[in-house]
Amino acid sequence: MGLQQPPALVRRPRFSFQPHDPLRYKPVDTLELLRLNLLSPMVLAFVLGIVATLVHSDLKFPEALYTSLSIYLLLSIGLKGGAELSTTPLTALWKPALATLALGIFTPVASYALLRRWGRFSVADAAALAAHYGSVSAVTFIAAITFMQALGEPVEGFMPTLVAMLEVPAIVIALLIARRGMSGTGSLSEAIHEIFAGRSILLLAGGLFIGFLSGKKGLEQIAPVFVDSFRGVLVLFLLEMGMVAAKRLRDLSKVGFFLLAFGVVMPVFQGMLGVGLGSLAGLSLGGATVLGTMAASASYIAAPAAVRIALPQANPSLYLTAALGITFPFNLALGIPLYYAISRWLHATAS
Amino acid sequence: MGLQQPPALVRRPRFSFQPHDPLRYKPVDTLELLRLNLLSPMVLAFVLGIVATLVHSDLKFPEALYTSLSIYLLLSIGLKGGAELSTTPLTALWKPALATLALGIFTPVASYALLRRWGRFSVADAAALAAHYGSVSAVTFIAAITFMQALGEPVEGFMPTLVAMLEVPAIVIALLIARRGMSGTGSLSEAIHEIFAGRSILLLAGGLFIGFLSGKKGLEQIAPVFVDSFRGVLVLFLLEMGMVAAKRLRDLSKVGFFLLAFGVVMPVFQGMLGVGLGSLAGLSLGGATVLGTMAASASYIAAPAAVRIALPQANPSLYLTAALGITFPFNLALGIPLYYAISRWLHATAS
Amino acid sequence: MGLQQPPALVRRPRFSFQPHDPLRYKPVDTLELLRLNLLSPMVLAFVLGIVATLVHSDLKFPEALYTSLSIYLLLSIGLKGGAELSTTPLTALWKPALATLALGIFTPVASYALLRRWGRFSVADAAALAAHYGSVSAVTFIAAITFMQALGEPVEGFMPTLVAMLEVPAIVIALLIARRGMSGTGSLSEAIHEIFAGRSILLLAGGLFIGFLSGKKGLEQIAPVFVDSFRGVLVLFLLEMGMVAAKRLRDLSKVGFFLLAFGVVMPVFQGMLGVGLGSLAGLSLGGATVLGTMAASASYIAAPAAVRIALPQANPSLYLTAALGITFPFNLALGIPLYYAISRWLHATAS
Amino acid sequence: MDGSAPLDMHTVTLKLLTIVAEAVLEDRLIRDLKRLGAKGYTLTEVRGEGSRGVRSSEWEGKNIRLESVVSPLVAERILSHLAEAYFPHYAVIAYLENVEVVRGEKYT
Amino acid sequence: MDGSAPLDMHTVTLKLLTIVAEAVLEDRLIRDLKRLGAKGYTLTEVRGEGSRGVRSSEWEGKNIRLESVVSPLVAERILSHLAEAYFPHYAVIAYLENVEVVRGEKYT
Amino acid sequence: MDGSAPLDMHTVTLKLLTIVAEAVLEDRLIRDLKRLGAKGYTLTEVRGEGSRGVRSSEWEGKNIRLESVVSPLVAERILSHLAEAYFPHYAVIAYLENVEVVRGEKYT
Ligand SMILES: Nc1ncnc2c1ncn2[C@@H]1O[C@H](COP(=O)(O)O)[C@@H](O)[C@H]1O
Ligand SMILES: Nc1ncnc2c1ncn2[C@@H]1O[C@H](COP(=O)(O)O)[C@@H](O)[C@H]1O
Ligand SMILES: Nc1ncnc2c1ncn2[C@@H]1O[C@H](COP(=O)(O)O)[C@@H](O)[C@H]1O
Ligand code: NA
Ligand code: NA
Ligand code: NA
Repeated sequence: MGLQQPPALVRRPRFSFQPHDPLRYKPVDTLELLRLNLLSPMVLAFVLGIVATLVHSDLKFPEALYTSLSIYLLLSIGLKGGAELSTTPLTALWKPALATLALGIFTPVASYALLRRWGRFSVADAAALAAHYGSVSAVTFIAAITFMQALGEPVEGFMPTLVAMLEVPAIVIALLIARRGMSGTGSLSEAIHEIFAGRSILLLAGGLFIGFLSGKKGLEQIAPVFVDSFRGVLVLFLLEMGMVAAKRLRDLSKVGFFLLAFGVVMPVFQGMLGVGLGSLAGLSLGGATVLGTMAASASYIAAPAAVRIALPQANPSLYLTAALGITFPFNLALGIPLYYAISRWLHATAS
Repeated sequence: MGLQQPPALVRRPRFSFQPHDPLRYKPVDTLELLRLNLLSPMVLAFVLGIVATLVHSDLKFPEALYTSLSIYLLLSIGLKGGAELSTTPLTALWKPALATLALGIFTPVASYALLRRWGRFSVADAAALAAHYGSVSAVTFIAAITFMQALGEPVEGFMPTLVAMLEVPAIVIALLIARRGMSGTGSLSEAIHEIFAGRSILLLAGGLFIGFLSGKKGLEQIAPVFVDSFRGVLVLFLLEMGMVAAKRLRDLSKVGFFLLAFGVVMPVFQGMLGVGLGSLAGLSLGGATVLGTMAASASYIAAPAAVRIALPQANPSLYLTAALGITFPFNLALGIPLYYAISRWLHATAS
Repeated sequence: MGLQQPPALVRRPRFSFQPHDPLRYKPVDTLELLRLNLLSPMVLAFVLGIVATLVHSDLKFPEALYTSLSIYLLLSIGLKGGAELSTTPLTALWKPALATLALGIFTPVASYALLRRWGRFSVADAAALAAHYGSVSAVTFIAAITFMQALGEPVEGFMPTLVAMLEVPAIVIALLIARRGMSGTGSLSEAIHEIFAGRSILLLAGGLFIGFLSGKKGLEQIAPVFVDSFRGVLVLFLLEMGMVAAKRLRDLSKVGFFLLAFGVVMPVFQGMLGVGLGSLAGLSLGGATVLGTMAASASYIAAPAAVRIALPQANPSLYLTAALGITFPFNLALGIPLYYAISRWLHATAS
Repeated sequence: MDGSAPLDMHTVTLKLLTIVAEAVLEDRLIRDLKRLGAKGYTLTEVRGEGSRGVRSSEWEGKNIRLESVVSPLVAERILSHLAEAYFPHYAVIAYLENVEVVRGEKYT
Repeated sequence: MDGSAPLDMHTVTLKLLTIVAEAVLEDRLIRDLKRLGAKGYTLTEVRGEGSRGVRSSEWEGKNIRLESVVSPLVAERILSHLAEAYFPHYAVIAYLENVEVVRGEKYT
Repeated sequence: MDGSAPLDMHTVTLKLLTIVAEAVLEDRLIRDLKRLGAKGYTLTEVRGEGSRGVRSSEWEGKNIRLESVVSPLVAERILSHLAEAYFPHYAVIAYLENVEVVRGEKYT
């Protein structure tokens, strides 16, 4: 770290999703994968957050800190993706983009049907849940990227573009379904503006744009903050997320068994679909894993804000508890390694 | 810092304004300079901030984040300057210091005369504007330093000292002019205390002091935070500045054409003056550029606070819109490369 | 950044309390030690904070920043200690743990007796002060660790464990003493919950746990944030602490001469005791210094919260001014080098 | 002097309308207030608990408190609108007090 | 129209109880409020100064302001409890106002 | 029981003075309040909008709300001072309410 630093070949490059991580090694079996994930500082920090809430600790993240960390994480992901994009042929993008759009259209419809038919939810509640599960959770995406990095598994640089593309359509579709099925809903146009101008899309897309225009040289200048510090900041953020998720767990009894099962089964189904479509679209092992995770994740930033405005009849306890209290921890702890295992299996049989 | 990084000679030393930046190369023409500046992550982040406001995004920096970033930036600049000063002969300082004082006395008087005579502003408004344009914007200064670093252009280590010296006199002079020309103004002594004990001077001077006393070895201990992370933090800060500046742009119609022109022409005039005086005082190419930028910049932290207290009759819309909405973006995007081009021309003809 | 990093002698390892600091050298005499401490950026930042308050500067840390920094510092200390613990034989721990418990029991009793007998304080005030001086200040501990690092003096990795162990007993004992000596006190159980679930213990213990489970490889992933940035963040934190301490100094006249003397003499006595017991328990020179500093320090996070709830009759001016305004600055500036000198003397005579 | 005695200084008696609502409604409520005749407002970020449970974080949804000094007529107009547009589905409470305002004409 | 005239809209007159207290009491005060019959509350983080000096930072101890719309009976019950349990040793101020509440039945 | 009925508990009726002003005035307003007889105050950081436009960020200038429980006499004294020293050039609004205060003697 000093001035006289010796030959630097081994240094992790700062701006790449294709990490040549010195820690990298490919674990062979799924149990080992799981252990690796569960004992990572990120997942452990999430567990600590849960514990903090369970023991009623007075530990509380200032809201300004939470907001600052999320601004940082979104911008950082965008910047790195953009810098990567600046050296990627854009022709590689269209197939995965189509796969993403397909996911964004199909999954909310499937969720809605399931929740109405078998779950007997009201139109408003079913549509609200469909919006959340069709959209994507940026933090889960980030966790997947980070896990791939820890495994030394290359991931396409344009993935953040896909996140921006997956975030919107499902919410719009779910809201449209709700309109058809009921009257007296809130303002759809306001809700759509809320999503497009929402900070998650703005920061992701803005970061992509800055990273793309200023290129790898530009990113290099700001790498100590936006690249090197990424995982450490993620640890802090997941500590907070643990506290939030644990608070949600208190409402678990209110949401009923069906939603509990839905919160675990639906991600697995959507995750498999995502891995499959991603692989078909030519994504690498790591890329397909990440797309699967994206499909499996439930939004809890963009969707709740839009749904609260456009569908005030829906009960926030239901969608927040399912997305934050059930699906997020599930994906973080078990889902991601599972989608990776599936992707590995797919890619092994394919080649 | 990168993968292909050669023997470590090229590593940017962490505590120096004389960067041996691996990215360094001297662009030959002014257009190239402009492109380099406009596509830097810092300027692009500023643009993203403007866009965020224009699309009415819900992205909002917590006030605590804004304050924290500005504390960091000011302290960091002070620390680096101080560590540099600890190995600089102080005799090099007096001529540039005189040049700075001359700027601090002449520019507010010139602005005031211009605004009264040709702009037909009231005494209070003219004096308020003169205070802002005579003083200095720390962030513009920081942007200039960063641009010089990106070009590999050495800058004297004592520049932050000059910032502290330029900040105060213009405000005091402008307030004194206003006193002479009107009655019923606020408390001058309170306003002066406001400036001296204001956080920008305190952090800059305090940082200089700490950096000077603890020296380069001291700075080395805290370099990962205060040196390596500097540009990344600046990107975050400029994102916020873009949002603030764009909000100001909404008042543009209210300020009138004269002030709009003043906000662009006056910086250029003061910038040329600063570059010229700086070069006469023996500053290097980079140093003269930075002094020019300082002269060209309009304060928007120290001056507004002092003016609001001592000159409540002045209309804040005028001075805030001019300083933040017009002059700051102009300097950031076009001014700094322009002053650099002027300085290069001056130094080329001189040698 | 990597494990297999080639000739690494010059690199400061990121996750160790046994620093091979490139800056390291062992000063020979105590004056030199003092100079080294007083001119470190950390102590100078503390001084700057005092100055900021004395000149009534408008510099103010947002509360969210203060809270964020303290979360970071506590978690970071825990993480590094935990990673270190993961390669330490736990048998080395029991003797120092016993010494720590002995300190946690003896020092509050001694303080209480002294304050009642000679200081003529009320039961409530004496017990409140005893709780503070018997417990430990995490920031003082961190300053001691950092000073040892700057000297290149190895420190045992399990020290944060001892901090968690020292924090609690003294507060409980002091509150029990108060119960015996008076009626109408607040809820003891609430106070005890307040300590155990308090964020300082939670973050320290949680960090230890994460660091231990994820090991040095885990820490390596988040080292840029939690290891490299540590001292820089500490500088920011101590700047804020200086402002807080200086505000306390305004109450100095109210606390009386006895408490003033107590705030300086008691730490020295407890510090010697801590160094002595630590050395007896087999701690290294650096470890004994740090344990001495811990014993010498007065809590100002955990203790005030617990005491305010369980002993509302006690006057907060007294204990806050003594702990924050007198003892903290004393330890930071003079105490730590003094305990180090004592420890060196002890270890020199022992060997 | 009785505590509730009128003041010598010239003040006008107006209504202080206080609305505590979930933060997601901020823009809409402000727009409505202005449209219905309020000349200004003061906004505070708050937390709270009521029939819809605790509201204190980003996800539970924080609350805002909007206060506006208005004429009785405007107060009534706003309250009717709130009752219709927000009470059914959103977490909202609203109440009025009488306040004596200096320069009261500014606010009617 | 007189500023203090009653409204056409159906409102109920209730008490708005405001408590400003040191932040360390937050959990306890909320527990007490609920136990004594309050149906909700709104909490603001504030600073202040009074007989116990300035209270504005982490260590001086910040203050909170708790506001609750309650029936007069509940108001009285809470005030008595405060006077007994907190006034002697803690920094607290409490006062009542009359407020006209829409949907007032919800809060009694 | 009528909502506005007096309480059994011993309370004193005093004035609650509320001032919302631009934050730059904080120190000066507090100094003035104390000088004119206020025994304490509670301060909240707020945002707002009025005749001088939106005030919500560092540069637009945030607002503060100062609340002080005072005797009618002191209230009047403070209002007169505000009207003279601040109303002409600064963004300020001020109003009074009647409040029933426990331990009211402390604040007069
Ligand atoms: N009785 C009350 N007194 C004061 N504030 C209340 C009361 N009830 C509700 N609130 C506030 O209004 C918000 C929404 O209330 P609710 O719709 O009942 O959940 C709560 O989060 C509180 O901030
Ligand atoms: N006269 C007052 N008006 C408004 N708030 C007050 C007043 N006196 C005290 N307070 C608030 O109540 C808190 C505790 O008051 P005290 O116990 O008198 O120190 C103070 O910190 C203020 O926030
Ligand atoms: N009618 C109103 N009701 C409540 N607060 C107001 C009102 N008018 C102004 N304010 C507050 O007082 C501040 C200054 O008002 P002004 O001087 O009219 O811009 C505003 O920023 C608001 O916070
Ligand atoms: Na999804
Ligand atoms: Na200038
Ligand atoms: Na101690």
